[in-house]
Amino acid sequence: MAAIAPLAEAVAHVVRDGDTVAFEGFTHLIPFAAGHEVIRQGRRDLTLVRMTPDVLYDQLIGAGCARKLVFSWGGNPGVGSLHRFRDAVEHGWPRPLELEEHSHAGMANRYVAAASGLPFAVLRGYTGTDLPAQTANISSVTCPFTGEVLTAVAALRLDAAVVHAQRADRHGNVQLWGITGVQKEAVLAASRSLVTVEEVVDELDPRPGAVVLPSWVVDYVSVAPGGAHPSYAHDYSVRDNDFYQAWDGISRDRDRFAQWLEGVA
Amino acid sequence: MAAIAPLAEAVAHVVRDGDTVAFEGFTHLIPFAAGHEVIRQGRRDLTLVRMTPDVLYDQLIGAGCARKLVFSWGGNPGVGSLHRFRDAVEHGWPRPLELEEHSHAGMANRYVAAASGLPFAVLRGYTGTDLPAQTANISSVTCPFTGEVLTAVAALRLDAAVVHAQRADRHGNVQLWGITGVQKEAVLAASRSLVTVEEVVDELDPRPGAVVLPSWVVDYVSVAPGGAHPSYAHDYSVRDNDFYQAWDGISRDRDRFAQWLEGVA
Amino acid sequence: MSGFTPDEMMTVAAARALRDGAVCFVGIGLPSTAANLARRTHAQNLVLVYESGTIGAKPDRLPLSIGDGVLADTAVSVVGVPEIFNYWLQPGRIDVGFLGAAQLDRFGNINTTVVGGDYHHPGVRLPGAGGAPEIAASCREVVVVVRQSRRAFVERVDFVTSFGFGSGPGEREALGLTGAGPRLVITDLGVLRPDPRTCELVLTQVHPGVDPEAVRERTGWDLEIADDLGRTEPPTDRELAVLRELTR
Amino acid sequence: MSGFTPDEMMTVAAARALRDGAVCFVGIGLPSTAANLARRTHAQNLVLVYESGTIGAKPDRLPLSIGDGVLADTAVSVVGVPEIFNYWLQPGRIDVGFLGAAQLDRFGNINTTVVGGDYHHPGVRLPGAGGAPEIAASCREVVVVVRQSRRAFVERVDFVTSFGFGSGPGEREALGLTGAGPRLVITDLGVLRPDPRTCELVLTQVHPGVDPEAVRERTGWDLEIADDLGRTEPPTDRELAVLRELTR
Repeated sequence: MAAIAPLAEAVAHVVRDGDTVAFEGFTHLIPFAAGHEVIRQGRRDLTLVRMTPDVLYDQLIGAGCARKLVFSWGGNPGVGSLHRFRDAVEHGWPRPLELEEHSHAGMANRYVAAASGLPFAVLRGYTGTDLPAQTANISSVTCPFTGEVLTAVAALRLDAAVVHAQRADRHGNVQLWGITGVQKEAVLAASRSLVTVEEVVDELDPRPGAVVLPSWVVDYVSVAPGGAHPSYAHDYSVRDNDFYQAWDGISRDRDRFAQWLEGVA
Repeated sequence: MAAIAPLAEAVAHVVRDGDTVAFEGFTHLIPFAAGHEVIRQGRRDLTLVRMTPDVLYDQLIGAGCARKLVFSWGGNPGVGSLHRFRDAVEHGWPRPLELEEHSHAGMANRYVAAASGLPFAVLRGYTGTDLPAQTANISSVTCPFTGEVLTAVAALRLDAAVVHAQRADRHGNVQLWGITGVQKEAVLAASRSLVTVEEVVDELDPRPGAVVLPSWVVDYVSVAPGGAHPSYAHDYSVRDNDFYQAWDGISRDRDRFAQWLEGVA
Repeated sequence: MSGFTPDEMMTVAAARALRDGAVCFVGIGLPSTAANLARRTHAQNLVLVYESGTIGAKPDRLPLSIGDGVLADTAVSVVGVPEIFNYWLQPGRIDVGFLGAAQLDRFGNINTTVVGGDYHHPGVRLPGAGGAPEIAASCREVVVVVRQSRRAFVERVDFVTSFGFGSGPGEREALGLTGAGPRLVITDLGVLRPDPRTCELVLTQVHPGVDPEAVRERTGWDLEIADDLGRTEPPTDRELAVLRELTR
Repeated sequence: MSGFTPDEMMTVAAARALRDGAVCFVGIGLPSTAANLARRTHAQNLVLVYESGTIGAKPDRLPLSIGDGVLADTAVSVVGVPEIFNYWLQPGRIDVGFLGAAQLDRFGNINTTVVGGDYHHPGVRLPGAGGAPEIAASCREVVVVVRQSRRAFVERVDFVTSFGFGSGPGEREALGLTGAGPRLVITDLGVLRPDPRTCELVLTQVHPGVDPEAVRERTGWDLEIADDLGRTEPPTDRELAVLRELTR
């Protein structure tokens, strides 16, 4: 049964120094509020995991929370580069960032394997690319029926998963809809989980396209209205594209970034 | 793009003698009308595939359409045995029925592999049971990362898939909801597909829990109101439990079955 | 207290085996009746998961099939069949798996495939495996509900559809199975539990009015009776009333 | 006809490459603009699939990100990210994959990972693979849209993020790739196509007013020019009007 708790308390329980942690979301429902709380609590040595690390990950990396990034596409969607990410990779600032890099199909299947309690997943992927040479978590497997050689990726088990959703009920059942990404898989792949929500309601009336996470696979629910800003929560808010544009300028410059960081703490 | 065509025409195009064909559904949305049309058209040598072959499969087997059954649970849900199925297996009447038998988890993953364009799927399944000894389509595979040995099942490619759904739009996009089973996987695993629907509507307004099959992965849509009877179509009809009870008596006796069969033709 | 039937006692005993808050993978028939009885009596927060893909269903009447519409209408979440097995059952998220059996042997192995003859020429062809092999493998523990008879309780099942303890201790572990296997076998006469050392099913409890020797007579192997044999509390008025309301 | 920019010509040329009724896997940016232009002009039944899980989206404005809410609101179906790759892209159900590139080489290989230095100490760290490696592998054919420059059009990419033709003929087949690979490379100057014998990209078409020699100058290898070099029809009034309405 999920506990409904204040954000600071929930983050303190769920995200610990050295954790492998995903703040998942595919442009939609990015858990910014929870990520900022992680920055405030000064977490260190995190292995950050996400298919599409975007501005939130730029912030966590710039704030020095991360030791390693496991990802498949790291950019500011529709804008360009992540400058804090690039500064960490290209110049080791504020600290070096180890990378483990995949394709979306590979990452998605790694989550699926972990959510399924399997040590690996099979796909047709990475063929002919230089990606497998850079990580031990891509290998091959032979079909026992046809002899065909396919790609295998290692399951991506998480210590912690943090996602944002539209709503929870008072029992801690969570409901999200719109573009639902890999949030379910991330939560099911994690030992500990936190879902921030726009609101807690008496009853989760059914919504088209909704994914529901039963309370018994979620550890904490925290109410954080607008907690996905500058990302959005379908039917609750719209994406603040201006902020994503503005981030390009803020993040290009270490001083301007430091100033922004002060505003978070 | 799916063609919207009369049932007899669509069945003639989609289901051919010797085909490996699934009429899928998990108690809900069983495509009885389409199955009866297959009986009327006198199809022979079918390899019938389904996780839960029930009364419709008893009818197809009793009518002599099937050469082989690939399945994981064959019974009259909530009632008891399938007597035509048992008569075929135990006494070869009206013709012998070859069996290939799996667990639900194995069958579901075989469909998933086929829908995913993979030759096999990995699962934790069948362990310690006598099932793997009876089919070549269960094997093992070693995780290239951990060395753990897991179960592998061969992809279940279909020549044809037939399912029933609540609605389609005029473009042939199909929408079904309630218990959605493995219908999507069956259609995606098949070279040819037919969906019978309760009705064709102008617009598929979104429904909670709905699975939508885009028109471009469906070959034929046929309007068959009540086409799931005695099964049901969520929000359109209720399950005719009395018929399932009555089937026990009809199917126990070859003559009574023959009489029933005359009513179909 | 009015009288009750052996089947009612069996269902009540099965319901009592479910603790409040547990997540239970339920088959249709007796397991479903017992789980729904538990949810209406001592275990209001019992989570029912059906293999048709309904998670957290709260049916207001007994579903008549595994795919009854009332399960989808009242569920917290409805998912596809591949997902229910891969994301929910397989990783060991389910506390209790509830199974029936056509044959059950002294080591808790279950047969629902064929009886008599050989596999290709069976005396009786049963429905087959369904979800049972993986329920038996992956749930934290398994409860079997089955009427006691010499035909059902056999020395060795004709076909292992679902693995219990194989031929004895250590086999589950050797096969890499993470679930504990059958913890309880609840019948219309009493309750059997595996001996922790031998893994053999032992009669540990009899229902009211049942002679332990009668249980041995309806068991196809030399059934051991526990020294501290317990006696099941009869159904309470409330249990019976709720059960009869459910099944009428 | 009013004037048009090279980028407008590129987008119009890319839109024209999409036949009506095709199923197209679309990335954000130029590919999305081109696909939405096509859907509003000659290809009203073009099916747009975005890697965020939206199938058959019909956005009434240009989505600003791959996960824009307008995609979910207007889609025929919204599925999870694992499903979009496993059930829809991987089995070869997609006709056309639309890709961009930071670097592209003479054999159509694409780099969106690192430029300069080595992998661990790159000169420039790019966003990475995203969905591109499997789009390049599994779509029936691939269209690349990229501005032409010596920096982008290189002899050999620094890192193969997405496989084109490797080092030449036969390599895709040897790797078991079922898709045909890059069929068209559309730039702001013209169109390149792989030579069917050598798999090397050849300039087959220039946009209005473009000197083929200027294309060679903005290519980092010794670009071959087709004997029967074509010339792109300029954008029609309608194409330009729709494009400008889309992007304003």
